[in-house]
Amino acid sequence: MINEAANPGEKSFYQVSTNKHTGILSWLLTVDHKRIGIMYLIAILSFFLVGVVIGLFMRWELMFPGKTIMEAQTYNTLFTLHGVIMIFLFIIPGLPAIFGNFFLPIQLGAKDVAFPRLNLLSFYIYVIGAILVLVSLFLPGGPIDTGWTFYIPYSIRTSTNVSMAIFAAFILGFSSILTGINFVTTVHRLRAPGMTWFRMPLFVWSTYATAWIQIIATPVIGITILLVIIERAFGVGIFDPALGGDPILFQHLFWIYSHPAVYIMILPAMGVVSEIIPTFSRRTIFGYKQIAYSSLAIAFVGYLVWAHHMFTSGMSDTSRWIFSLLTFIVALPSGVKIFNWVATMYKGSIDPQVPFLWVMSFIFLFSIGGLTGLVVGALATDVHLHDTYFVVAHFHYVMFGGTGTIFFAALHYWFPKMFGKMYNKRFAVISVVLFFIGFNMLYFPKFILGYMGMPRRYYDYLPEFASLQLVSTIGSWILAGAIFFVVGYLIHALYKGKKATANPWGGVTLEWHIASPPPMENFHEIPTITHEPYDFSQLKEMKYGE
Amino acid sequence: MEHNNTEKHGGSYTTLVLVWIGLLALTSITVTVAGISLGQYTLFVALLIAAVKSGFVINIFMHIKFEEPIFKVFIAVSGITLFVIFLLTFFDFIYR
Amino acid sequence: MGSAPTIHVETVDFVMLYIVGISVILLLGITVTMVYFVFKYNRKKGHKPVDIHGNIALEVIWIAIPTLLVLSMFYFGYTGFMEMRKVDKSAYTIQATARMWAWEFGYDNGLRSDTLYVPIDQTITLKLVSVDVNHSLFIPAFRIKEDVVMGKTNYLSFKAKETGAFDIACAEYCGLNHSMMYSKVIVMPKNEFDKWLNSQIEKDSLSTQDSTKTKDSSSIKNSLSSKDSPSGKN
Amino acid sequence: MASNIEATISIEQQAHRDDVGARMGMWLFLFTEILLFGGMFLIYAVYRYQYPDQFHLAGMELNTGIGTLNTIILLTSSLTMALSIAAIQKKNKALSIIMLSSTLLFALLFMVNKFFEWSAKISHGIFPGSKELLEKQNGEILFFGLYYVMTGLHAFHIIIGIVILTFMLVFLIRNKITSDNYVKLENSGLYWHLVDLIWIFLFPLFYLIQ
Ligand code: HEA
Ligand code: HEA
Ligand code: CUA
Ligand SMILES: [Cu+2]
Repeated sequence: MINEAANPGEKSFYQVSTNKHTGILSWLLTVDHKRIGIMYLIAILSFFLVGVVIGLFMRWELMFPGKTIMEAQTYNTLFTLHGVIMIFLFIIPGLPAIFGNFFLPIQLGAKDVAFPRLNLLSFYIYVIGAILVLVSLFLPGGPIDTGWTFYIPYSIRTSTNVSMAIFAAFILGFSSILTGINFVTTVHRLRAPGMTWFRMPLFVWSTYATAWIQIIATPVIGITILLVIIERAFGVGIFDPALGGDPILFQHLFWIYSHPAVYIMILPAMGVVSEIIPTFSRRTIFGYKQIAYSSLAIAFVGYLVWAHHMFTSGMSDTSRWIFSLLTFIVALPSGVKIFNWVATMYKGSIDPQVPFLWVMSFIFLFSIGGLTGLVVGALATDVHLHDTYFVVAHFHYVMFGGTGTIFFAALHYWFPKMFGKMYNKRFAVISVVLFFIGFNMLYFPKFILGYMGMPRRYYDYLPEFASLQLVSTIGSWILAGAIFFVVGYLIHALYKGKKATANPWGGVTLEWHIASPPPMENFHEIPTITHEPYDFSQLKEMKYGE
Repeated sequence: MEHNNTEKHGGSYTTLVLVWIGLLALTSITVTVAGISLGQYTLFVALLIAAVKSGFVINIFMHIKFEEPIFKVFIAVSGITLFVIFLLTFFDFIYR
Repeated sequence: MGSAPTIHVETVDFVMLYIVGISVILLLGITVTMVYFVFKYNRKKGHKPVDIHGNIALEVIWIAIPTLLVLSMFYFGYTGFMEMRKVDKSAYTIQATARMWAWEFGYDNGLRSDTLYVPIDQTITLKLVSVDVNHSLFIPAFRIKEDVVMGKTNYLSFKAKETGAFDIACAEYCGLNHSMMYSKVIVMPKNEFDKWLNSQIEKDSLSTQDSTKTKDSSSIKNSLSSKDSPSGKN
Repeated sequence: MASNIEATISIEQQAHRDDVGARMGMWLFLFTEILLFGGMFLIYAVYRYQYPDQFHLAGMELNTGIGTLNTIILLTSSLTMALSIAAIQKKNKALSIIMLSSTLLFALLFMVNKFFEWSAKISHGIFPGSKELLEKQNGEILFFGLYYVMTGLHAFHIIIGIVILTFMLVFLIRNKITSDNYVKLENSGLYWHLVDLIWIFLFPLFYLIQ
């Protein structure tokens, strides 16, 4: 098949501008999906940095009972911002916007996404939304203090800058929608000849499923946010109980988006896992179709369970048990994936390189997160655990231990391809281990705290929780150290790293057939696909290794 | 990848005008029916007529009838999603 | 948390143990298998990889067995929950009013208190109302919780089996002093409760007397009175 | 810096044209609109279920005549829109321009009507936060809240539609839209029909509760 031997003198996309500009403008006005991906990477990483620093301050405050470094109001705004930044600015756009943009067209054998200019627009909308979040911090009234769920009626009573901050979330929604539209159309229209649906890499499948959630679910939060803003500005009665509105209806609408959104977060990550495991096991994925279909299944059944966030809200007992039942059913496709991944390692030829180590820690951490999801999915237990630290632990395990871990796995897997440089592998292994230890120290105690009855969003807590909170805070430092380390050696590798070859790991999906970093047009001519995505017999004809 | 970009699809002038007449007729029906009291069924009838009207608009004015089948799948998917959302929300309000 | 002040404690802890138990087994199974494969099929050992595209029987099994497992989890969660929600006709009703950031409990003889006094071995139904934003009445020791929503009356019922004082926390974020919206539920023998109920009619709340009775962890509760400053000492 | 940049390729020039893809993108966008309004219809449904009588009462205060008139106007504008596309397909540019202009005209007419309808309501003291409205029962407050928000958002879409269609008219006149490249016009048409579609549901739900 293609195997275009990367010709040495070829210009990479870094060296070729897509427009008449050079220098910084050739980036800011680019319509090239790879450059846009890199710009997203920079922007999203910066906001992630803000989010984690806030997280560290929160942990610092919670280190001891009573006031440690800040007032209650400050703490309340910090956890709100932490949630808003992590959810809307980091984890929802994270994988699709960075790695989806960069690799989805390449893996399909296309030269770009379907609507390149829309893609750039979506980037700028993201930036505008992010700036609005930051601006809202400094306006009179003070930063938003509602929690990232901005439940009614608190969010219409508080005098802080709610409208501005949630308007930012509204804007960010547009960015998400446009990316989704782009990806769905790309997958339908721009597959290379021979790239049938079942020859698509699984990362494409999961990004495709994600894109559908982005399109269908995001508008619901859009309208909800808009209504809250209108309600605050004009006193229109929509949700306000003082005017007859129903605060629980607000919660329904909020979670109709926000539950599917958790699958926006995890699905692309699952796609990356399905790429990394075959590559380092050097054998085809086990149960390709089952994994592909389960991505679609997760995307669609994700709409059936939102009210499991509302088991104690006072909705009808009937819908409580219906939603609990559905929640359990919906957990099954995720389980299927885990089993398939482990089975893929069976009789492989496993080379546990850095990306693979990240994936192993993902499987462990995400399983903990997912399985504790079952604990809170059961009615009797959720009544006790709802809105306690148990839930906080659950979602950090799935979001950070799941998607966050895979964010780093993807970065390490595709770093040589994206930047043409290789990082220091010994450092990388150390950082995985540190990450793993710090992570569990930071979040595992929260399960116990939650079970003991420590509610979330608490600025202060009873003395009996003190020792576990302290452990947790210390864990946050180890974790922070690990991440710092990663960022440090990656930046070092950008400047001083060894040159990477076209295919350092021996992967066979299309991106490994082209040079590192890829040329401007990805492919000189559109390839014709003749193999299944993880057919390692191709390796014989390919050059690989470092 | 060959797409016939200039393929003609869509109805003739007469079809379009006929559909329009149909839509106006349905509008007058729904207004008249609203005048008569049908009790519980008023809402149902009104929505039924609205659904028929939108069927016309989607199929003829919006050319879905002539579009590739995948478009119909898309519409079905988003329609079903919306329906499911309504249904599940009402499990709360009906059984309160 | 050894003791079981209400029957829900046993139910909830059982469901918890059941789900966590299965989870731990699955988690260990997955992790051990994964790590074992990494050693067994390590590239250094020079195995030739075998492409296995799938195995229908296996794939069916690992859908079917988890399905059964989760259905059983659902079932226990469901029955445990329904037991909490049974409304008992003979229940003694107390109105719990939440406001930013305090609780008030109203008894049917007009008595109001910021601490919840209840008789032992008597089903209590709390009628939950809020005068401002959402709150949530959470008694960790009883394993129960229900949101308090403005414009809607929710309920929560329980039957205490042990005397003593237990924390009431607010579990739904409600603003500045959300973390200090603590109170106590005090379970007392029936006759004592009756005495309390009747003797307290003239004076309304007398929380000073209560705080001597409560066990530890009262530091936060006391600091409730001074609005902004949390427990300064620790 | 610039020395190593020799080739500048314009992706846009290179990219092949894909009208089906463009329409697919448009349809995906329309789904987001449907879900957006779907959210509001859900709120409407819930409150109507909770306050059936008060919704009734409040609905009586709306003017069925204006509502019907606006329905007719919008349906007709949809027809002219579809005709405009059919005309350009049949290489009849003049007719296409005429039809598109009439669509714009109807759109403006709709807005004028809306303006009178709203000002009548406002002069009766019924608007969000007004004293008269707050004195009414909860269900009525909610009804009028939804009425303003939903028809307001719909009107906002009409305004956007007017802007888009104006651009299309200019494109059409300047031959940027031609009989073998009219997907822009088609997509604007899709948007316009969607606005009509939403009105088809708004109309019975607000103006026909009697
Ligand atoms: C990436 C994000 C993500 C993901 C993937 C999930 C996945 C799941 N979540 Fe989670 N969840 C959140 C993010 C996420 N969640 C967030 C952010 C919140 C809190 C929001 C807030 O209030 O602020 C939350 C809260 C939350 C609640 C509400 C708790 C409460 O507030 O009271 C519930 C309740 O049911 C729940 C359940 C689940 C379930 C059942 C899954 C399932 O999809 C998990 C499926 C995975 C597995 C089951 C593990 C792997 C499988 C195996 C090891 C095989 C064996 C499996 C079986 C036996 C089934 N989640
Ligand atoms: C992906 C999502 C995500 C991530 C990654 C994190 C990361 C962290 N979270 Fe997260 N958290 C949320 C999502 C997330 N959180 C959400 C949604 C909530 C709910 C909010 C609400 O209630 O409304 C929440 C709530 C929440 C609470 C509960 C607050 C409360 O209820 O009172 C706590 C408490 O400890 C906490 C702690 C932390 C810490 C210490 C980190 C730390 O980030 C982890 C340690 C630090 C690092 C990993 C990085 C250090 C690295 C650097 C300094 C350099 C990096 C530089 C570059 C990348 C360029 N978070
Ligand atoms: Cu009251 Cu939190
Ligand atoms: Cu959820």
